[in-house]
Amino acid sequence: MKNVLGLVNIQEDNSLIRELTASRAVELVPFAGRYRLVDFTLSSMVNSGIGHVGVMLPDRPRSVLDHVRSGKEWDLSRRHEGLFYLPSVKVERESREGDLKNFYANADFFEHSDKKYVLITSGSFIYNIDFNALMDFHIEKDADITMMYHVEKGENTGKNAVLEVNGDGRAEDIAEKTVVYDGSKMSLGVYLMEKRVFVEIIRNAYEHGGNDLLVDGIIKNAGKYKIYAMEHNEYVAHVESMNAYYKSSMDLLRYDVWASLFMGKNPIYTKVKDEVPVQYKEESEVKNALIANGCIVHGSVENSILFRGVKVGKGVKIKNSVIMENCDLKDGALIENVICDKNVVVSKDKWLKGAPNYPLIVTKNVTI
Amino acid sequence: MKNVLGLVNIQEDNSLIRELTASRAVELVPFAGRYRLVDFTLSSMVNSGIGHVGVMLPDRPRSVLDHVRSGKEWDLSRRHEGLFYLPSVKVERESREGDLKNFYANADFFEHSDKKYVLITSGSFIYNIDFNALMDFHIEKDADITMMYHVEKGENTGKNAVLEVNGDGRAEDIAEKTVVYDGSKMSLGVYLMEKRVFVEIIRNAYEHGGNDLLVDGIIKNAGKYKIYAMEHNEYVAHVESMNAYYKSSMDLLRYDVWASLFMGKNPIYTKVKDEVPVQYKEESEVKNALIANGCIVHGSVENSILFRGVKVGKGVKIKNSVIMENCDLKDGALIENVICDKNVVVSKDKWLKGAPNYPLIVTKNVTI
Amino acid sequence: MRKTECLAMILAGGQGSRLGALTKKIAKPAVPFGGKYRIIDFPLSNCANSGITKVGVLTQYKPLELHNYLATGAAWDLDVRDGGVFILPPYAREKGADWYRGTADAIYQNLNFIELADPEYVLILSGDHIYTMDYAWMLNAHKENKADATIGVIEVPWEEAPRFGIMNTDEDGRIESFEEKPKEPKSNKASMGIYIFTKDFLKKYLEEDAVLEDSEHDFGKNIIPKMLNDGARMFSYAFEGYWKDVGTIESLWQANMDLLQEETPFDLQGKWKIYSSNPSMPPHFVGADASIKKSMISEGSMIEGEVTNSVIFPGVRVGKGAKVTNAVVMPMTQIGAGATVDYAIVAQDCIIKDNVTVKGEPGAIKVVPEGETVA
Amino acid sequence: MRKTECLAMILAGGQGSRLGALTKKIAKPAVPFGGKYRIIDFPLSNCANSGITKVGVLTQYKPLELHNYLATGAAWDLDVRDGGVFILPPYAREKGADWYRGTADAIYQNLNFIELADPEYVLILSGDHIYTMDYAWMLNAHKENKADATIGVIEVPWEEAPRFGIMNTDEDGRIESFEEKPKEPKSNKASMGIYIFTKDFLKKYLEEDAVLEDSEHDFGKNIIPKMLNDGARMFSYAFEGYWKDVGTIESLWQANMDLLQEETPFDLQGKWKIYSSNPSMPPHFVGADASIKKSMISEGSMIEGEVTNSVIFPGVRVGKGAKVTNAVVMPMTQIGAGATVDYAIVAQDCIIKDNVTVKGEPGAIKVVPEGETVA
Repeated sequence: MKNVLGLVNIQEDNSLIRELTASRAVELVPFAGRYRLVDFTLSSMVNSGIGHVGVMLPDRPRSVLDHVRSGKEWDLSRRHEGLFYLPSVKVERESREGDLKNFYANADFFEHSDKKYVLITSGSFIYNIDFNALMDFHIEKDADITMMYHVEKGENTGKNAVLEVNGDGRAEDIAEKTVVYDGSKMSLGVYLMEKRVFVEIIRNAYEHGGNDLLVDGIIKNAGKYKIYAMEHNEYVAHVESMNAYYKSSMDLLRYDVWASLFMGKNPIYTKVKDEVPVQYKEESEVKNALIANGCIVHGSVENSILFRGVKVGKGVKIKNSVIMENCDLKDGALIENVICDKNVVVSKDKWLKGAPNYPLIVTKNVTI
Repeated sequence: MKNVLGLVNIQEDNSLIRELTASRAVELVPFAGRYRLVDFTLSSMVNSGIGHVGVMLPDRPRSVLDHVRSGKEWDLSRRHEGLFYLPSVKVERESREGDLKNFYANADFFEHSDKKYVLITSGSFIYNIDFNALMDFHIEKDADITMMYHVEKGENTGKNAVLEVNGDGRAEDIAEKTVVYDGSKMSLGVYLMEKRVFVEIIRNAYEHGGNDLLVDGIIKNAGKYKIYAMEHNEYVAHVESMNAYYKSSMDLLRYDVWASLFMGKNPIYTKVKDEVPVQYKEESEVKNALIANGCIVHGSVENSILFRGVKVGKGVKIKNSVIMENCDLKDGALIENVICDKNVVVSKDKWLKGAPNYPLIVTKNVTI
Repeated sequence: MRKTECLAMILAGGQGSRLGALTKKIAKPAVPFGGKYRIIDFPLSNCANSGITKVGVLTQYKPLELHNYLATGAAWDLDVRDGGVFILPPYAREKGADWYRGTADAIYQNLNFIELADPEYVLILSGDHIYTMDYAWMLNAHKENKADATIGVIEVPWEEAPRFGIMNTDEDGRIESFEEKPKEPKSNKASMGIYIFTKDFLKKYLEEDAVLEDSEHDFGKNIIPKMLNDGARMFSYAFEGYWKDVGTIESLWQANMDLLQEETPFDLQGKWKIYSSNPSMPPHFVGADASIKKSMISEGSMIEGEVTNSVIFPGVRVGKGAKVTNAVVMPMTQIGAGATVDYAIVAQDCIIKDNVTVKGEPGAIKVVPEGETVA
Repeated sequence: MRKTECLAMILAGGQGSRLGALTKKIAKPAVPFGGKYRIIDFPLSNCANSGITKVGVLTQYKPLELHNYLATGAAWDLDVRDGGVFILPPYAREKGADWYRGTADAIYQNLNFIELADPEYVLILSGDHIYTMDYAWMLNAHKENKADATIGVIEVPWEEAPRFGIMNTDEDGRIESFEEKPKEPKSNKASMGIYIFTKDFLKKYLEEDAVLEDSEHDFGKNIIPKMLNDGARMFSYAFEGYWKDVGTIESLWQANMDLLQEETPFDLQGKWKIYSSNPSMPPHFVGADASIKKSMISEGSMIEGEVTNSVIFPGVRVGKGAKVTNAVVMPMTQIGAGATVDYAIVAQDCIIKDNVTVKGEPGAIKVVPEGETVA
């Protein structure tokens, strides 16, 4: 994959999980006890051998810059190639929304790259993919554009592209839907194509008034280009709503999901914090949980995910909850069906309870 | 200097050398054959032992991100500390100009830093300073704020702060002037203070309607804080106008200036390009010049600076000029009193001539 | 070029024979400790946190595996210009290769490395100790005392003093005499095996000692007594806090158990972080029937059985119904369903089959060596 | 963990005695070349540009200086996860230390390093050659041919063929026989000392050869003939382009001079960059009375005299009225006012005093060794 330029699309479209995205792009939402959503696609690219990766900077870039920094943790702090940022460019008298204007503003940069291919991915999908298979498929099919999809089980709400794919793998229809039904082929937001095709598409689409790579660049051009799509049949999640976030988190408490995402040959990298192993104390009780390093557990934890550095006081009971970094749950607190963002303090003996499947969300830095 | 947080101020105030700053912040203007202005203060910080350095991102951050990248060349691509970017923050309904709003928006970040001191410098000064001496001076004087100055020789135009300093080193007056006269003490845009003082100043100044760190934070507080200033008596330049840029460039053709800036114990770091040594051909003639690696010289060069990768064709004559990266001067071209920005092509036998001390400026990517 | 003020040299020991089965495949400094660390993470992190960025690691055995672990030194943030971690095995020279004949000889054989770095001071550390310490303070004391040598000391219980090298000092901390394992100690200040020497002073003594035929070329036995004899300015530097030799199976096990106390021996959560090469593993998985009490468990593990009073490293699997007590289980080891592990250290990549029992007892810790399958 | 497909091992040679005075203080691969490079920059850059990120460098002498130069491998962008540059001196093992007895023995002694990296293929390179080559193409050919071994060959003038190891091949490039320095060569395809072996195949032959008492443990003399004898699938891979052995003073000088031709021997300005550890120096300074013709001059130099047909490294000073012709002047050397240097190689950190003459002649290049002062 030496001849591929990777591009991670950061859209900052935070409409559906607003509570977690007040201070960060959706792609930077914490997930799975120690990661951010964007870690999954970045790690997949790096593990596939892509060594030149551009990360789009949203208008409020701080969450991206703070997490990805020099790219060192993904082995992308290099003298040649490695990580680069695509700044969001303020075009004067520009009122368009969408990702297309950012790609367009950086078109000259892509054009000057010496890579033959570009792989564009979305920063908000959770998967662990080796893109080498995608490249083989792309070349075998002699495709102009190759996408990836996952056959959804159950119903899924949120804005997603859904594909119709024929027996040969050719995409016969691509449409944006707000509900994905059981058995639908959901796009993973992955596009592989020659750089020349990519630049042609973004130039054309933007100069004819387009806003969005998917809608104006791909869907509207479905007749013009040979678009193929390849299935990925391992675990995938797309966090497009608070419900989806909670459901995907709970998915991780199934051993097979945890093992397939994290324990295969390709690790997921993230910012390293050098936390100590979890310290379980005398009275701790833990069942069906994911617990990240740096936690100290005196109380009981069930069906829950604890991020790095969470303190669980004596007599605390946590159930069906997601507790993010550095939360401090004081002695006797009761937490059920709750998502706590970072640095939340729950005082002694306080109760917090959401409804099953409708978790209560506590925003960052709050003391209760 | 382990307990110092470095902050490099990038103001993007391009009013006076507009021709070179159409596509970049003034701090990113190329200088001295292979550097950008910001390299000088960044290298000085690193050489002084400061390992945690914030670089302010202007509204158009691409020139900064492209050059500084991960900070690896300054040894600032670290797992802990190292380089970080201070994004320009778009505050809603904010119409103020100046650097203060950016410092203010990042005040919480400074507050959480575990460093005792901050050293704020400007990215547009040219110098090679060991800031350890400044710290010793600051502690010895028990100052609240310590600045640095240089005693100017000759007259210098452009916006500069000028200090009055008493025998003990105390700054008795600070004022912003548009002309600096012979013998004046010109501020180097360097401020050392405790972080606590810095946060107090930016909070106070911004919340009372201020725009500018120097004017609203320092000058207006001159009565409130003990401000001292230390002299730096080696070479300094401040590029506040096209004239100053040209004059400072020509200064480098004096051996003592070249040697004091570059050949002391502390090098100036910059983005490495792995160019080959300069190739001088059969008929080359070179006198009083600075020539960067990657150049190929067939013709004659006098009193001039060639940046990396410049091609000088047969019979070309270059005099009193600054030729930036990858310019291609075809056979027979005549260039005198000219500043060529990057990637300029001068066709065969063309003549380009400016007036002495009023150089002709050729903008980026132009073919003549 | 910034000058290296203080160069650290870590004596990473011989074959570590007292750790027996644990050092069959890896050098002693690479032995896992504390749920995610290796022993050498402690002196290396202390160096990094103290601002010492150039470190030589002197080892006789298995330098390649250690090299692979230390890599560029990036995990400890030591991959800086003019810094770095250098593995220094006894390699062939013009006159042929010599084994390190003693601690002093190991440094002597690397004088050319020291000369290349050209520091003013040399900090000599041992690779067998678990502790957190800011060497910058000790270096300041060395400079303020205008000392030739400064030796880190810790007060030990009087009854244990006969097991240590004991420093007798005046009230300013200047060392008046030194006794190796005295029967009747005059002081309880034990040498920690941490030395700062002014470089030229050290070099002179090492060169003199190297040609002595009856010397054991050891700092404690030969170099320090000779220096004292010559009236050199030698000071003690008192350290207070947790400091533990992990050179034996029992002490390694005990030091792991110390971490499980209600009050951990040093502030694990504090600013003084212990860095380690990170395995990029997810939070550990706790199954529905698991029970975990008074234990430390690291990333990437999967616990379905009972874990009590134990230290579990990354990637370990504890099967259903397994009972792990008073144990140290090193990376990637699998403990089968229904197995019992008690008072034991199970090294890396082992497989304890279902329903098997591995049982030691206090004072006789059972060891399962790296890569073994116990059926 | 990504697997290392192809591991490179650079034979960085013995004491480099044919380079005499230039290798007194540094290992041969660290000898400066071409105005800013070291010899080893060429194979290392070729590896980096070919996508080979794990490289072992086998050297007998001065490994520390080489270690300092290579540092973390960042200059060649080789400081990647699962990659890196490893210096492999012959260090002490359980059975004591052995010198590398030959090229094959050097690889044999590092089989444990190879096993740790666990590549499918091993690329063996020599540290004495200047050339640019994409090893990825050669590896592809190796795989397509399902070869056991692939050997890089270059066509040399027929009259020079008797000085080389000559490969006789069939029309598919399969090697039928090999003759070391044949008096009457049947082909002009000379071995470049570049081998790709399938790892397990190589290991078997190295282990067999290691125990033979009458073997010189040399690839050209022992290993390759034995493999051919056994009917292994061995192919040649033809290289076209500039390739120069710089193992002698004369050839090192000549290779530097080759760079000054109107058409440089390889595209110095092209995409295939030669990386090098960068000295962070400014553009060179040319004085008012200087004259420079047909020369290469690097950063940080200060030229006030005349330089013609010469290669000048970083930080060199050429005083007023000095005449430097047909010379190679290595880093940080000072040539005094009025001095004359002709047909010479002046090594690093030398001082040629004012008005002194250093003069060799074609075929008898004068060498000034590192650090000398010529008064």
